[in-house]
Amino acid sequence: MNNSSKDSGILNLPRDLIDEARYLGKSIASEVHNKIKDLSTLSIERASLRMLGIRSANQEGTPWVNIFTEKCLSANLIENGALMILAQVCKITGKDPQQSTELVSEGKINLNDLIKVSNSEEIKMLCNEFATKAYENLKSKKKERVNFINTLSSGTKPYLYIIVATGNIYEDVKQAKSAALLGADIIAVIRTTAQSLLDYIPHGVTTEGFGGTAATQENFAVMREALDEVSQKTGRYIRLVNYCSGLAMPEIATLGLIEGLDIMVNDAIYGILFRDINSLRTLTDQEFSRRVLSFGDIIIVTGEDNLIKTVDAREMAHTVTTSQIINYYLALKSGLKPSLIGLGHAFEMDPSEDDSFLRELAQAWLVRDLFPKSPIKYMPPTRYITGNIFRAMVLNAAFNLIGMLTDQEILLLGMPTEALHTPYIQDRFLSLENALYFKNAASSLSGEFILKESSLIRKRAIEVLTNSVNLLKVINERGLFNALAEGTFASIKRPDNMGRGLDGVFVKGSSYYNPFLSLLPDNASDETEV
Amino acid sequence: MNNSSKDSGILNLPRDLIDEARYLGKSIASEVHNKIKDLSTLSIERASLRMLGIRSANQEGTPWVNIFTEKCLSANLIENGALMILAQVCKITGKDPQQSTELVSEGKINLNDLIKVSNSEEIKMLCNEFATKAYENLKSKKKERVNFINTLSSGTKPYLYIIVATGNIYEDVKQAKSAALLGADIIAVIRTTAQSLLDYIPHGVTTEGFGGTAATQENFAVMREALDEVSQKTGRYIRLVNYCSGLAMPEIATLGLIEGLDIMVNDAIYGILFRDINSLRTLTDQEFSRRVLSFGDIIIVTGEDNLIKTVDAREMAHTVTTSQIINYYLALKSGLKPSLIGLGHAFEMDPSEDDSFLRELAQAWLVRDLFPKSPIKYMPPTRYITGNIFRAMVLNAAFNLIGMLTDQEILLLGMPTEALHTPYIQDRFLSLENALYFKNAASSLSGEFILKESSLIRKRAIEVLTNSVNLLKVINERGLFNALAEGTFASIKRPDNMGRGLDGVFVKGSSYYNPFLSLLPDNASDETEV
Amino acid sequence: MFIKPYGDTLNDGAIQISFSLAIPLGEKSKKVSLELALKMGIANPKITFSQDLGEDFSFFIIYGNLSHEIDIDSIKTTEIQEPKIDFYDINRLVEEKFNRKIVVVGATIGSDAHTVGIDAILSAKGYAGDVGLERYPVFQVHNLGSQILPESLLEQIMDLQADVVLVSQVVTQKNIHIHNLTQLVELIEGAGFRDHIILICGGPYLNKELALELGYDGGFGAHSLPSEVASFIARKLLEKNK
Amino acid sequence: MFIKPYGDTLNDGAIQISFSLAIPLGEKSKKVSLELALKMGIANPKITFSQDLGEDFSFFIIYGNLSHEIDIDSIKTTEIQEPKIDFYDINRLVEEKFNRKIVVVGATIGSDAHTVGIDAILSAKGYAGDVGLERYPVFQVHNLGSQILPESLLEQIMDLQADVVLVSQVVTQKNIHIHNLTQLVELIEGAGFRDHIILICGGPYLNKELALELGYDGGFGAHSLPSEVASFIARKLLEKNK
Ligand code: B12
Ligand code: B12
Ligand SMILES: Cc1ncc(COP(=O)(O)O)c(C=O)c1O
Ligand SMILES: Cc1ncc(COP(=O)(O)O)c(C=O)c1O
Repeated sequence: MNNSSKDSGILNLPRDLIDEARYLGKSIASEVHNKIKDLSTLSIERASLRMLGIRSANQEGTPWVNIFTEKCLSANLIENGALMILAQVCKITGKDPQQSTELVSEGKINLNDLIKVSNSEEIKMLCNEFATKAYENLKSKKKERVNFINTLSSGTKPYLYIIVATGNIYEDVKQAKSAALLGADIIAVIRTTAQSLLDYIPHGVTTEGFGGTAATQENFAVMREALDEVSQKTGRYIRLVNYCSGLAMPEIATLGLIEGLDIMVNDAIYGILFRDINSLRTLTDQEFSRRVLSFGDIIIVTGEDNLIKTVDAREMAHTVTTSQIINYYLALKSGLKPSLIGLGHAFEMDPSEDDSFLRELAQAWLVRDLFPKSPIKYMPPTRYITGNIFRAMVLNAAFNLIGMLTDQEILLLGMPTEALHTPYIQDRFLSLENALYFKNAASSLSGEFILKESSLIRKRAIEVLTNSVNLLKVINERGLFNALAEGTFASIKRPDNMGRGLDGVFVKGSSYYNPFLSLLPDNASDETEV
Repeated sequence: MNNSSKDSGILNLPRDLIDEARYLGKSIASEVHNKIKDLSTLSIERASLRMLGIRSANQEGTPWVNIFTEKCLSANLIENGALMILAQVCKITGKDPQQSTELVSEGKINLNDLIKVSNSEEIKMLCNEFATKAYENLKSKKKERVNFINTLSSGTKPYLYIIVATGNIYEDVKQAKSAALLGADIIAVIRTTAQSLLDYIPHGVTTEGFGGTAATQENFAVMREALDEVSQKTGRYIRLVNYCSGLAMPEIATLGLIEGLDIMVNDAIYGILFRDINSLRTLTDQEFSRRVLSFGDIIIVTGEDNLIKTVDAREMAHTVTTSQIINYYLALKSGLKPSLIGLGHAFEMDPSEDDSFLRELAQAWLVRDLFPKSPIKYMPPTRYITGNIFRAMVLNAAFNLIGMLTDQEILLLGMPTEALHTPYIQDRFLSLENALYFKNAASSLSGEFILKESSLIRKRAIEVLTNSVNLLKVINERGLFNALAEGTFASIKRPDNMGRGLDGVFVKGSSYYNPFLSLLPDNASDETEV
Repeated sequence: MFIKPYGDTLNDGAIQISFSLAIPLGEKSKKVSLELALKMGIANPKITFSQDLGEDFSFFIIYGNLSHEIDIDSIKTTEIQEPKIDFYDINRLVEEKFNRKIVVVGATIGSDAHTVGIDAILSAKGYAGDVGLERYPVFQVHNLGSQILPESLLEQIMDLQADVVLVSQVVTQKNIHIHNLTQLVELIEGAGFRDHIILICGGPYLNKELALELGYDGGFGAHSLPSEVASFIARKLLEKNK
Repeated sequence: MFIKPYGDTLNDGAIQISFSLAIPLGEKSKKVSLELALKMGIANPKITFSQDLGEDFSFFIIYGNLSHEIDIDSIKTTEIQEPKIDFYDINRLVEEKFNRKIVVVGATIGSDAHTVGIDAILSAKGYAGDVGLERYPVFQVHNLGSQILPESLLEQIMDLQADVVLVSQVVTQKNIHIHNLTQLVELIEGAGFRDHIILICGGPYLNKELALELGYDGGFGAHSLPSEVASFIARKLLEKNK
């Protein structure tokens, strides 16, 4: 597809404005990094255990990794890092990590009976052994996966992204396969409401959910297998998405890695604003998560769409741009290449406003021009969709057209019944047919035009970016944590000493050791500036 | 609205190509004119009688004007012109035109008893008297009308054009008023099928029609009154449209004039191709009709959309352009100002074809750039609309968006149920809502862009115009009548010695006289070249 | 097995309806619309959208769960279609049997001016990449175009000694197509010509069942392919006076 | 007077329906869809569109003419709404009667994270140009936000000595909203606090009838305006212990 934004950018934005935005974004990101670099969390420790391949749960369905880390905590051993404790246990018992975890969890071994772990080289060696083995293991599994994927076509851009959310994984499978056969490229399984709030990963295959289906390792596997099957049927590789956010964010990342997910919706700011999750906790979790995802070459997509659905999308457009810039540099710091950073934005301005279509165009082009190397996830109108399903088809058509004209890479398709219920099977067909018309009939559209210097679209884009830069300045001065505390976004105030999961945050002890911190990639350079 | 095509034209077409097209169009039009200038038809004679205000019909519903002209014909008097005969009768009987027409028609007076009319100055004087009186009469009625219209807003462009076609004029009235309240600017009452084939105007208010409602003077009046009423209610002037084509074309023109219609669908070529009406007959009729319409400042819209629905719209796009150019110069010759020439075109390419959206854009811009001073009537997708009403909403959205982007003046709105039935009342609401979204949300869109020199859209437009010029050359060589005989359009062959209504054509006698031929305007200049 | 509509759970009965009422939008019309939904067997109907249309009309979109169900085992489907005869076999077999060209006459009758449909079947170009009857060597096609009155079609049938007659009807308002098609059959029978020809009608709102009812040998609906029509004709010809 | 849907002629019964079936597209599923339409009382149903959705699902759009009709005279509409009390009267009258601020507590309960709706009612900005309760001098508003468990809401109600409690529920899948709203009422009644407060719920899929059923004083659905809610509260307050 002819990509008009790969070069100087169709909006041809003032260079100095862009540079300033980038400079501020970087500076804000590194300040965050400094604040969290000495911290770890229970979820990071659990994730590290899961990286070793530890899984499953006790009778009550409480995952072993949760019980184990809790015991480390109550034994005041956690600051050494869960892996160091586990290694110790393995050494003493001679059992493998999974068995050792279960022994401790079942109370067959009492951690306090163990001498407090000095950061003995010997234990570290054992940790490294476990970690490297697991790491290589995952690497080769990843290779197999890539080989499989390479036997299939990867489809054409923009990729059509469709959600399933029946609450029942088996029902989800039917709906997902149907969608894939009808032209979907990406299937996202929406989570049951508020899974973000669970400080663990539910266990097993599930068939009961509200507004979505539980994100479990077993459900991931079921859907992955189903999609691989239809991929082979259609010859087109069908990508799988789930949410990597909330209190269990790092663990979900490891499951995404293990179960071969392709894209994960990952955004600490969403958790902070809409789930009242503590900012230190989730930004620390996010750092680790993103390093895991970058190891797995899993694309992240961010949640600015949630923000824009909450505030006045016209007045507050610049807060979205601001959040994207911060998210982008935080992601780079965590080792994600620009090509793995899928920034989210959405068509959410009041459609009844004069020239709103032009402002949507401005916003869509702005994101493309700011992040030319990144796959952007463009989301459809939802907030102003009503029960008038015919009108919804029209607004979604406008959205699809803008997606083609501004050359978006991932189009999340809007549903005619958006205002009513999670999608019925025919809703997906109608939405895919809508998008496929534009994808095909307007495939070369993005390369046809030049924007007039004086165009309203360009004016609007510059206005938004200018406001964003001003906001970035404030955030840079105060620091992101204070900014969040002061209600910078959606005027929701989230001080870093409140919110869910703070108790799961701890300062790494001097003897803290976690081999994955060195194994996992970090700090990618921003190709956009090469 | 910012009109990007008023200046040099967004396509910036090669000047010489445009000039050649214009030259050929003019030359073809004047050749046609030479062939018909000595001809008149029974329908022109009837129309002239109606211009005098003669109306109504006998018991069997046969209009007086038909019986009268038939008698003139069988008495071999017609070549003098019906008005000369009528004047004679009036003189002898001392009765007024209406009474005299009825007397003759009822056989109370036998035309053969009259001395054959010499072109006596005295009778001519009487003709002039009648004609001028009628003419002045119509003129002042027109003035009143304009004064009324000026008390109302004339709405904003593009004007939204909606059809009603229940078959029952009273049902039509409800549907028309509802549409006007919901945002329609223009109401077209579709005719009952094949009224084109009637060599007379049906009489009276009618409630039974197939696929449309009979076009009668009485139905015109009913709808006009209803629309004036709703115009006052909304403060927006609602325009009324009907069809001025077929065997009774000139009479319908006079009725449109008398009953205050604003726009008439008027196209001899439609009649020739799709109704098998004789080419000499209907082109002669059209000349007179257009002079009547131009006197009434009634906008014509042409029927190229019918052509494009019949042939392959992609391959044959240039035949549409060709027909528009010919229609344009024929219209100028008949005294219509460019601002009254509403050329028709349509979004009818196969939507499943790659980049079809770009080709539709090219076609839409081409029409605007070729006829910058003319109100273009852009018609929606119909042929590829299926019973999938949701998809129809999407294709109509694409059409509406192109309408805004290319700055069309009249948008005929597509219906979700196009493939099923003439519109239901809710179909109009959904279509208006669709169009109003784009009209409002994209109101400034047409001024935002410049087309790249190398754009596919521009290439396509030039390709179509080039093919059109080549076709115009052929037609210019052979003459339009031969071209039609040889199947130039839709490969339908229509020789000028065949087809319906040929028997109604006659050569004007040396003593032929019709004062309206001098009263009515003719030969407007093409402002586009000023 | 009993089956209901499906939205996202087996037999949830999920269904959507829309219609207008000749009453202005208000509490009354809303209640009427819900009452209608209930009478249709829609459980817990919800008005998801309503709009006043002016002139005392209102429009409603309703979702709900249908309580009606169908025993799919009770649904009989007609015997599987005979296999399609392909282009070459059609020409070969018919040629063999008749060793002459088969005269095919086609027209859109009455005041109906729609020719795209009949042309799609007859003209060489055909429809959706499927070539038309003119391309079949064994058929000699006469496409009379549109607006042919039944009377004049009958004349042509006799003059041309037609073997096959194809009639198109697209306009169906006030059942004008039924009227036209019936009139044609009667004329042909009246002329004692019915048994000499294969009489087929087609159009977007026609189908086999209706065609047989009206006394035609076959009927074809929306999106028919010329090759289907050709195959049907060939089969009829081959069955004929055997 | 009996009334049916209207398409373009009085009582023509014109109606559109659409739904999916868990059977692949074919003659069988088409027949099933038509059978369903007939059971719904739709005369001469026509499938205007059908699509195979894969995985043994099919989708249908059907038009037809509904034979059911409703006697509109039999439809009773509830007594006309009491007139709305405006901004100034609300503040004046309530102030006069209580001469203190009225404590309003609002929240979205359960795991529901949707706040835009409750914010539209409470926040100063309001909804569609209609100012929110925070702007009314007489109301002291506490907006607790979303995901408040019924238990903790009850605590807050007692701590803040609430006069009015506004609860939002937007997620309705598996009737989770019914469950949450019922649980809340029970807790409040259990605490013997029910009579002390005016308890109101709202959300896109709620309405007055349902709210009363669930034991609430009032319920508001999609597109409610803050001024309507304020007026309703004021009336209840003024009626109270008179
Ligand atoms: C193109 C078109 C026109 C063109 C016709 C051009 C031409 N040369 O044919 C023009 C613009 C002239 C036209 C005019 C009118 N039209 Co028209 N037209 C259409 C349109 C948009 C497409 C029809 C079409 O070409 N489809 C493509 C062809 C290939 O499909 P098809 O006809 O179904 O044919 C296929 C099958 O049915 C079958 N088939 C068809 N005939 C036959 C015959 C045989 C023997 C066989 C075996 C098979 C067969 O095979 C074909 C290939 O699969 C339809 C709406 C729509 N989207 O369907 C309205 C439509 C058919 N028209 C309609 C009307 C009312 C008219 C008018 C009468 C309106 C008016 N009052 O002016 C006029 C007048 C014409 C007249 N007197 O009939 C209505 C009919 C409503 C109804 N159900 O009665 C429709 C549905 C539009 C609408 N919603 O109002 N029309
Ligand atoms: C915005 C939005 C979100 C935002 C919420 C942002 C925020 N801060 O509120 C975000 C992105 C976070 C979100 C998330 C989810 N959402 Co959501 N969301 C929507 C959306 C698009 C618009 C809702 C909205 O803001 N409407 C505008 C407001 C003003 O209207 P309103 O809520 O109806 O409120 C009015 C009236 O109802 C009334 N009112 C409402 N509450 C109250 C209370 C009182 C006391 C009174 C008097 C009146 C009143 O007054 C208001 C003004 O008139 C709807 C779809 C839609 N178009 O409706 C889906 C929708 C509501 N969401 C849905 C779902 C399933 C979710 C998720 C659970 C999906 C998931 N699994 O991730 C998540 C998770 C959140 C959760 N756990 O609840 C579904 C609910 C399906 C159902 N019927 O159960 C919907 C319908 C989308 C869909 N089709 O799937 N969502
Ligand atoms: C970034 C992000 N995380 C998570 C979720 C949903 O997960 P939950 O409902 O568990 O918060 C969403 C929903 O849109 C989201 O955008
Ligand atoms: C130019 C023109 N004249 C007339 C008609 C319809 O009139 P009739 O059906 O009487 O031919 C149409 C229909 O589209 C038309 O485009």
